[in-house]
Order: sequence, then C-alpha cells, then structure tokens
Amino acid sequence: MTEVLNALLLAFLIVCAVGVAYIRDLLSAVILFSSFGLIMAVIWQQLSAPDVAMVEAALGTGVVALLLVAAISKTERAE
Amino acid sequence: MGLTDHFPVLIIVIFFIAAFLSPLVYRLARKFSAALILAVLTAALGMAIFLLLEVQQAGTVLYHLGGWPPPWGIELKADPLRLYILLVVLSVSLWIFIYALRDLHHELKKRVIGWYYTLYAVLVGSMSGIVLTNDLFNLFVLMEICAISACAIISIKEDRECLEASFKYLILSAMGTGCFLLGVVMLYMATGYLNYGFLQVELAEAFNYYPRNIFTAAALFIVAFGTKAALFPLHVWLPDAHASAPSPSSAMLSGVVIKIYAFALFLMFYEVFPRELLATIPLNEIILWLAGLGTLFGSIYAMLQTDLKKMLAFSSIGQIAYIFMGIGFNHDLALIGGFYHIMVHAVTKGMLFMVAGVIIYSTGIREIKDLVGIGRSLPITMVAFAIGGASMVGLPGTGGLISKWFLALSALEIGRPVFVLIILASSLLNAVYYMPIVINAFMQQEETKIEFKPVPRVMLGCMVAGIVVVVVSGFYTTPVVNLLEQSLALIF
Amino acid sequence: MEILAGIIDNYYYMVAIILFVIGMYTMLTHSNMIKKVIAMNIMDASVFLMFVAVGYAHGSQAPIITEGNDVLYANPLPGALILTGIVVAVSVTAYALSLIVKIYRHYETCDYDEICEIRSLE
Amino acid sequence: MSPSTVIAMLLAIIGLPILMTPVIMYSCRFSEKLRNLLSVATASIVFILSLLLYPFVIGGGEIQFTLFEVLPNLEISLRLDILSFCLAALASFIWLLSTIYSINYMATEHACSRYYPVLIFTLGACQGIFFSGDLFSLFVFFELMSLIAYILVIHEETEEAMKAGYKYLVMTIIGGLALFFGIIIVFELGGTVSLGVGVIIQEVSTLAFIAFICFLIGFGMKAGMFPLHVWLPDAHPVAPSPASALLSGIMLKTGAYGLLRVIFHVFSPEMLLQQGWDNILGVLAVITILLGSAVALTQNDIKRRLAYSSISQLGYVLLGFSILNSNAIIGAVFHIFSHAFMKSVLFLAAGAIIWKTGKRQVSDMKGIGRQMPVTLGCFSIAAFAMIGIPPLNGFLSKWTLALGALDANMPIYVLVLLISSLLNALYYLPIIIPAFFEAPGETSPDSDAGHDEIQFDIREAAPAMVAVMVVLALCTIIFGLTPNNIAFTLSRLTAEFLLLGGAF
Repeated sequence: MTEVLNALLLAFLIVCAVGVAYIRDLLSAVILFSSFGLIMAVIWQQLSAPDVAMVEAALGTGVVALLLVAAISKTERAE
Repeated sequence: MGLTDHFPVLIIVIFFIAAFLSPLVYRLARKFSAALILAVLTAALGMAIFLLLEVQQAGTVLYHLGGWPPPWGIELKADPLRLYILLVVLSVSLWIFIYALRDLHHELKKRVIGWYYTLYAVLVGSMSGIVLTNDLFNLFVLMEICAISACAIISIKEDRECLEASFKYLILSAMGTGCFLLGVVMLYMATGYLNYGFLQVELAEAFNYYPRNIFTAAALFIVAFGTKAALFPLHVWLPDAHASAPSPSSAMLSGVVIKIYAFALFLMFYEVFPRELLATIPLNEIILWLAGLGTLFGSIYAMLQTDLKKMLAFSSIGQIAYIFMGIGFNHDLALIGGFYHIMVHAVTKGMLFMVAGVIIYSTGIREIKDLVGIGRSLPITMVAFAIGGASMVGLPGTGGLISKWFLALSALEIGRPVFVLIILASSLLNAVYYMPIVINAFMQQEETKIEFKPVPRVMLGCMVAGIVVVVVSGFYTTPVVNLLEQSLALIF
Repeated sequence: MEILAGIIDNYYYMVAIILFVIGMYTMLTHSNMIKKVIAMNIMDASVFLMFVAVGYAHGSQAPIITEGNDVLYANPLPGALILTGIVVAVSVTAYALSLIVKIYRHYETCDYDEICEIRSLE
Repeated sequence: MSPSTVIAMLLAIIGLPILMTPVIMYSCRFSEKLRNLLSVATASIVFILSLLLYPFVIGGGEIQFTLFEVLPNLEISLRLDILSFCLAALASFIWLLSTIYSINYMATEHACSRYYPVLIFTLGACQGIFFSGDLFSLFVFFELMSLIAYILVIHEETEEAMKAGYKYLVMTIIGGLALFFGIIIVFELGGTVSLGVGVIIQEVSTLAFIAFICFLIGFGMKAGMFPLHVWLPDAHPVAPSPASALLSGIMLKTGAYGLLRVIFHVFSPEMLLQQGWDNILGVLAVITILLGSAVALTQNDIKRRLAYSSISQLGYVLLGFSILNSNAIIGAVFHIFSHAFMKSVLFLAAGAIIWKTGKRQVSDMKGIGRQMPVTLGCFSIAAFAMIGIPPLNGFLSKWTLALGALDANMPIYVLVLLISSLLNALYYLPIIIPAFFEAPGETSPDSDAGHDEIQFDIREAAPAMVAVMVVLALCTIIFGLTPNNIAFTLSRLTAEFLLLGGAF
C-alpha cells in the first residue's frame, strides 16, 4: 500500500515541477512550489528520514516560499 | 596534540573567524580592519609554508576534523601538491589584498568596504578549504560558499552591470553545483563513501558493477567544474562577471578562483576516480579538445573586445584552457606545465587586472582605443602590461614560456604534435591583441590630453612585485618544478 | 524488458533524475529570473531526493535507536548531509532573490532577455 | 688565456651593453655629450673585448659553459668557438662604427634618449645570440633582440613606420613560435638542446623534418628568406639609416648564424644531404636571390632598393648553406663578412645623402656625386663589391661560392650567381652613373649638359660620418683579394671547424 502511495506522491512531484515550469503567474508558481516541497517532505518521511523531512518542510518550503513571495511583492507578479 | 598539528584546519578556520570579526572591527576601530585581514592572510601563509616544510619531511598529513576518523568524519589532506596550490592562492590573495587597500576606496562606497573585507576573507577561506578537503560533500559546501562570496564581491559595487553579471554567474554556478552534487550522489550510491581515498579504493572495485554510475558521475563533474572554471563552451558567465567587478575582485576571480575549480577537477580525476576509468573511456580526450578549442576561441573573442577588462576576461578563458590541457594530457610533464601555469597565470592576470584598475583609477579610461599614448604618463603601469602580455604570449624570459614548454613537450611525448600547433596558434592570437595595446600606449602621442590622477605607491609597488615574479618565474624555475615533480610522483 | 524492470526497481532515482532535468531545463530556458530561482530549488530538491533514496533500504526504519530490537535502520549519513545542503540552498536562494530585487530597481524588469536587450541598446 | 678569463670576458661582452642601457638612459637627463660618449665607449669596449678573444679561438680554443639551469637539461649557457667569434667581432665592429655615425646623424632627430639605449641594448642581445651555448638561450636572446629592435624600426613614428613595425613584430612572433616548436622537438628527440654535444638528432623522422622546417621558418624569417621576406623591405628602409645598416648588416645575419648552428649542431650535413632536405633550402635560396634582385630593380626609394638587395645577398649565404661543402661554407661565411661591410656602407651612404639633401628617390640623385664625392665614392666601391668586381670582397665570396657549386656538381647555381650579379649591376649602376655624370637638377638627357665642365660643389656630410664610411669602404677593399685576408682566413677556419666537427 505504501508503495502505491509513494508512487502517487512521486507522480505529484513531477506534476508540480512541470506546473511550476508552465504557469505564467509567479505567485501561483510559488504556491505550486510550496506544495512540491511539502510532498517532498512527505516522501522523505516515507523514506525514513524524518529529520530531513522536518527541515525541508520548515526551510525548503516555508522560508523559501516566504522569500519568494517577498521578492515578488517587490518586483512584478506576471512572468 | 600541539598547535602545529591543527594547522590544516586552522588555515581555513581563521579566515571564517576573521570574516565574522571584520565588520565588528570595522565599526569599532576602522583602522584595524584591514590589518586584521592582512594579519590573517599572513598567518595562513606562514602556516602553509610550515606545513609544506613538514610535509616534505614527514610525508602527507591527514587531519581528521573533530577527531572523527573517515569515512564518517571530514578529512583534510595536506600533500605537497595541495600545499603548492594553497601557497599560490594565499600569496596571490595577499598581494591582491594589499593592492585592494587603496583601490577599493576609489571603486566602492565607504560603508561597504568593511563588508568587502568580510567577503574577501570568506572567499579565501573557502578556497583554502576546497584545496585541502578530502571529502566530497565538504567540497560541495565549500564550493557553494566560494560561489556566493565570489558573486558577492562582484555585486558589491551595485551598479547594473555588476548585478546582472553576478546573477548570471550565480545561476550558472548553481547549475554547476547541482550537477556536482548529482555526481556525488552517483558515487555515493556505488560505494557508500565520500572520502577521496576510500572512494578511489572502493571505486576500483565498484567499477565492475556500476560502470554507468561512475561514467555519469565523471561526465557530471566535467560539466560542473567546467562551468565553474569557464572551460570553453561553458564560459558564458565569465566575461561579464570578471569585467564588471571592481578591479581587485576581477584580479581575484580571474587570477585565483577559476583555477581552484580546475584543480578540483584534477583531484577528481586523479584522486577519486580509479585510473582504469580514464583508460576505458576517453574523458580526458574530451577535456583536451575542449581546452584546445578554448585556447583558440578565448583569444579570438578577446581580439574582438573594445573594453580592456573584457578583453582580459576573455583572455582568461584561453589561459584556463591551458590548465585544462595539462589535465587532459594525462601525463606528468603536462601536469607540471598546467600547475606551473596556475601560478604564472595567477600572477600575470592578477597584475594585468591591477593595470586595468590603475588605469581606471588614474584616468577613468576603460576602452582600449582610448589608451593611446597613456604609457608616457603611466610608464610603470604600461611596462607591467607589456610584461604581462609577453607572459601571456609566452615570450622567452617570462613564466608563460615555461608552462607552454612543458605542455608542448608532453604533447610531443604522447605523440600529439597537433596540440603544439594549437598552443602556438593561440600564442600568436594572444600576441595579436596584446601587442597593439602596448605599442599604442608608448608610441603615439595622444591628441586630447587625459586628466591623470597620481597613482598611489602601494599600487605601483604591487605591480612591480608582479613584474618581478613574472620575469623570475621565466628563469628561476627549479624550486617550483622540483616541488611539482616531487608531488606528482606521489600520484603517478 | 530488463531495462524496464531496472527502471521500476529504481523509480525513486528515475523520478529524481526527471525532476533534475525539469529543474535544469526551466532554469536555463525561462527568462524570468524568479522562475530561474524556483527551478534552481527544484533541481536541488531532486538531488536531495536521490540522496535520501540512496540511504533508504527497503523496509528500513528511521535511524532512531530503540533499545532491544534488532531492526534495519536507514543510513543516517545522507540525512545529515542533506540538512547542510538544504541550508546552503536556502541561503543561495535568499542571495539570488536579493540580487533580483536590486536588479529590478535598476532595470524595472525581472525578465533576463529584456535586460539583455536594454543592455545591448545602451 | 685561462677559460675562466674567457668566460668573464664573454659575460662582460653580453652584460656590459645590457647593464649600460639604463645608465645611458639616465645620462640623457644630464647631457647629450655624456650620452653619446657612453654609447660609443660601451660599443668600443665590447669591440675590444671581442678582439681580445682572437688569440684564444685562433689557437683552436672552444668553451662551453653553463650559467644556470632553467629546467632540467635546459640551461642558459655560453659558448665560444670560432664561428661565434667571427660573428661577434664583426657585429661589434659594425656596431661601433654605426654608433659613431649616429652621433651626427641622430643629432637632428627626435627621441634620441630612446634611440641610444636601445641601440646599445640590441648590441648586448646580439652578442648574446652569438655566444649562446644552446638553442634555448639562443632563442631567448634572439627574441630579445628582435623585439627590442622593433623600437629602432619604428623610430620615426610615422604612419608608414608603424605599419612596417607591426608587420615586423607579427613576423617576429611567428618566427619565434616556429623556433619554439623546433627547439621543443629537438629537446624531445635528443633530450638536450646544447650546442656542445655535436649532432643532437641522429635519426630521421617526421618530427625531425618538422623541426627542420620550423628552424627554416624561424631563422629564415629573420634572414629574409623567400617567402618570409615580406617584412624586410618595409622595416629596413623606415628605420634611421645607422639602424638600417645594423638591421641589414648584422641582424639579418643572426638568422643565417642560427641556421648554420642548426645545420651543423642539431642535424648533420650528411643527414641533410642524404634526405635531400638541402634541396628545400637550395630552391628557396635561388628564389630569394633572383626575386630580391629583380624586385630591387623596380624600387625608386634608395633604401628600399638596398633592402631588397639585402634579401638577394642573404640568398647567397643560404645558397652556400644548401650546397654544404667546404668551399660553399667558406663562401657563405665570408659573404656574411662581405655583406656586412658592403651593406653598411651602402646604407650609411644613403643615410648621409638623405641627411644632407633629404633626397630619397633614386631619380632625384642625379649629380649628387659632385656634391658628395667621398660619400658617393664609398657608395660606388660598395656597389661594385656587390656586383662582384674584383678585387673587392664581393667578388671573392661569389668566386668561392661558385667554386663550391662546381664542387657539388651544380653549375646551375653558378648561372644563378651570374644572373644575380648582372641584376646587381643593373640596379646599382643607374644610381652611380647619373650621380657622377649628370648635372644636378638636369631633367632632359638630350640637352648638351654632358659637355659642361664638371663642377664640384662639395657639401659633404659631417666628418665623422664620412670617416666611418671610408673605413668600411676600405674594409671591402682590404678583405678583397689582398694576400693577408684575415676575414677569409677566419671563414676558412670556421668552415673547417664546422665540417670536421670541431677537430681542427
């Protein structure tokens, strides 16, 4: 069962990554990227690396998304 | 354990400590902040020399960080070759820093100079780390630190060219480190080690089971270090970055930073990958041809430039290719040539960027065509330029000839005279763009009078030191060549 | 068939590689600088995924030692390394974004191609 | 003379001019007289020191001395044998006279504070070439001399001079790179580049052939060999006349000297003859001779005409090298002497004319012999020597060369020599005859001016200049068919030394 779940999560990862590449609206891209990071954190949890998963959720998703949003607010939103 | 046993790590750590202290000192006692960095550079240089003497007597020193033995702990390795590179890095950094003391006030705003010292210390520290480390992941971290601080000493000037150039550099270098890390994962997958020594032993075994992993890793490493060191088709970031930066940064980046990555690639090929790898697939052949093309195209691009610093930056692409050529030949003479060129080119290019800096400082000129007649007002500067150009061309009596001599000799030794022709052709191309500048600078009278600002003695002194080193390295080669022979004997 | 089996066995690695390529492609081809930075993060994350997958053995537990039972643990070393890696990636991102903001002040655009155009017009 | 004294003298000969360069440059600040005095003094000391080596070399002495190692087996070393002595003595002699000549000639020129130091520095570098004990130091000095001589070439700083100078520089660098390639192949094949070990390359191989071609390009470029002569007719005329005399008289010979060293110390004459590589040199030499003479005919600028003449004369030397037997080598070495004297006189005389009257075009020089009889007299003697009229030295060298050609069973070369002599006559006589036998300013030949009483309206150049020319012109006579011909003896000894591998 976990195998299937993992496979699904990985598929989501790819979808998110492709979505980030194609979405023209930067804010949406950042949101997609955050979900990418969260899914990544879940996968790492599945792969028995909870410490990494926590850091990814906090830094890789939270802080980076925050920074990106801040940067977009200071520049422009559309690509 | 006495203090001297900790020298390998101290060399790296004192830079980071200095980097943290520097802004503080700059705020509290501005006068001492430069002295702090100078002291640290000198101390590191002293430690490196001490280590070299010790290593020559007692053999390679392996230092385990925090007392953890490899494969889990981080290991630093001090062998003669690394210490040679370290000495070049530290002494050239010290030299450029002395020059920068005066030049920076001209190029930067006053409030960022303290930060510049910080970044400089971080840069030198991370480079020393890259040289000394014996662990792939540690190398990755240090490479990222090096990349960020290198970008930062470009963008600290905060004009639009610098910002744009350093962003380009950052993105491409992120691509480089990405590739590098992927390569590291491949190797880790195959062996479970990150330590160079363990990897080499284990990879020889694993090569039979996971050849594809190892090939992929090797290819990724070529891309990664090729990008960082501006190997020919991956050089696009270099000209903008090196040309727009403040002159001491340009000297540092062109003179030292790119060579560190070439050296790291050398370590990958000769200390990490098993020797059978290079025998099985012609990876060094790829490097060799890219380097051959690089020497030619770097010179051709340089010829087309109108901006002096841009020309020098493009010329670096040609010159770094000589070092890659030394790696590509897979022959000890070629490596001696390549490593000798690391030293020669570090000094020469550093000096040439100093010249460009002095010209900008004194007259504000950047365009090559405006340099006509400048030699009459700035004689020492343009003599330095002439000698630097001669060394780039490889005229006898300069260090450039010696490195070309070794490269050409090894090309003949392995029966590839066509590379001698490439070396000669690129020398000729170099001559074609360096000579007219020198001639015009001295011979023709300028039509419009240029305003000259007197050049500080420190800057002139630095250039004279450069001239002396370039000329002496053309004649008195014994210590360096002996050291290189001795250290390469450990590898071959 | 053998290749297919190989792919199915190593699907974590394959996904990581696919993500790496997507990230690299986006980073190098898109002209928007913020997009480049996001793509850079995707690229880094994919490498970390691969690293974690290397440390994971089938059915292994998180490397938290509990007394008494003799179970298979995942390799803790990659995790430790990735923590460093993530921090480095975040700091690079932060630096890149600050550069972007400054560039935007000078050029009034985040699009790299437009910047090149502006520079070539000068 | 003990070897250590000789070495000290060699070092002094090379080092003194180089060390004096900054001194002379500095002395310019105080007075012109001091500067001139120092330059002449340096040149004369070098000349005297070179002459003092005579008893040592004539007694068969030979010295090879390593100064220091640059790289393993690659050193900076000195060597003295009869060949280097010949060239060095000749060079320092011509240099001394040119320096004396310069004092008056350059008095009205600009930038003398650059000219004299460079002149003296080139002397040092030139002596360095002749006393080099291995190909690497030869290469170092060769490049040093060529690059510094650039400053002499562009002395006038006119557009034309800059263009010629740029051509010169590019060709020099190409030649230098070719030499580098050649030397490195020799090092690779033989493990050494020292001239003191006899023949370095024993076996024939493709690489050896490439090395030979490279040396041919490197040294042939300097010697103005076809097809690498293109820089020469531009560069020599634009330099100030004393510098042209040195460029044509001495610096061209460094190329010939290098080839001689390569042929005898790197390869061996037997090997060249066996492989037929001498034919390459022979063909190029013949083309050089004929082309140089033919093009000289069409030149109206007197210095350009002389420059083309230099090309053809160096062709004789190369021809001698290609024949490679005793007489031919004697002829070639002797022609190095002869041509140095002749061409210096010609350039100095041309310089005197330009200095006094400002006329450069051959067509303007009618009747000039009546104003400057001594100058034109010297010019004529040298020109006759060029044409090869006995008893002048040009005849002797051609005669010996022709003997060599006949010895080698190559009568065709004799024909070439004759044709070239004829061409020489064709381009020198139209300068000399109108200069003496037509009135100045005369334009139409059909006027009855030929019946006029010849008017001498003497306006000679400065006495020092005239004296220099006379001395050199006398040399062309003395070293002609006189019984005690020291130049010829030296050439003979050199040829013996070279062909017998140093055992004489």
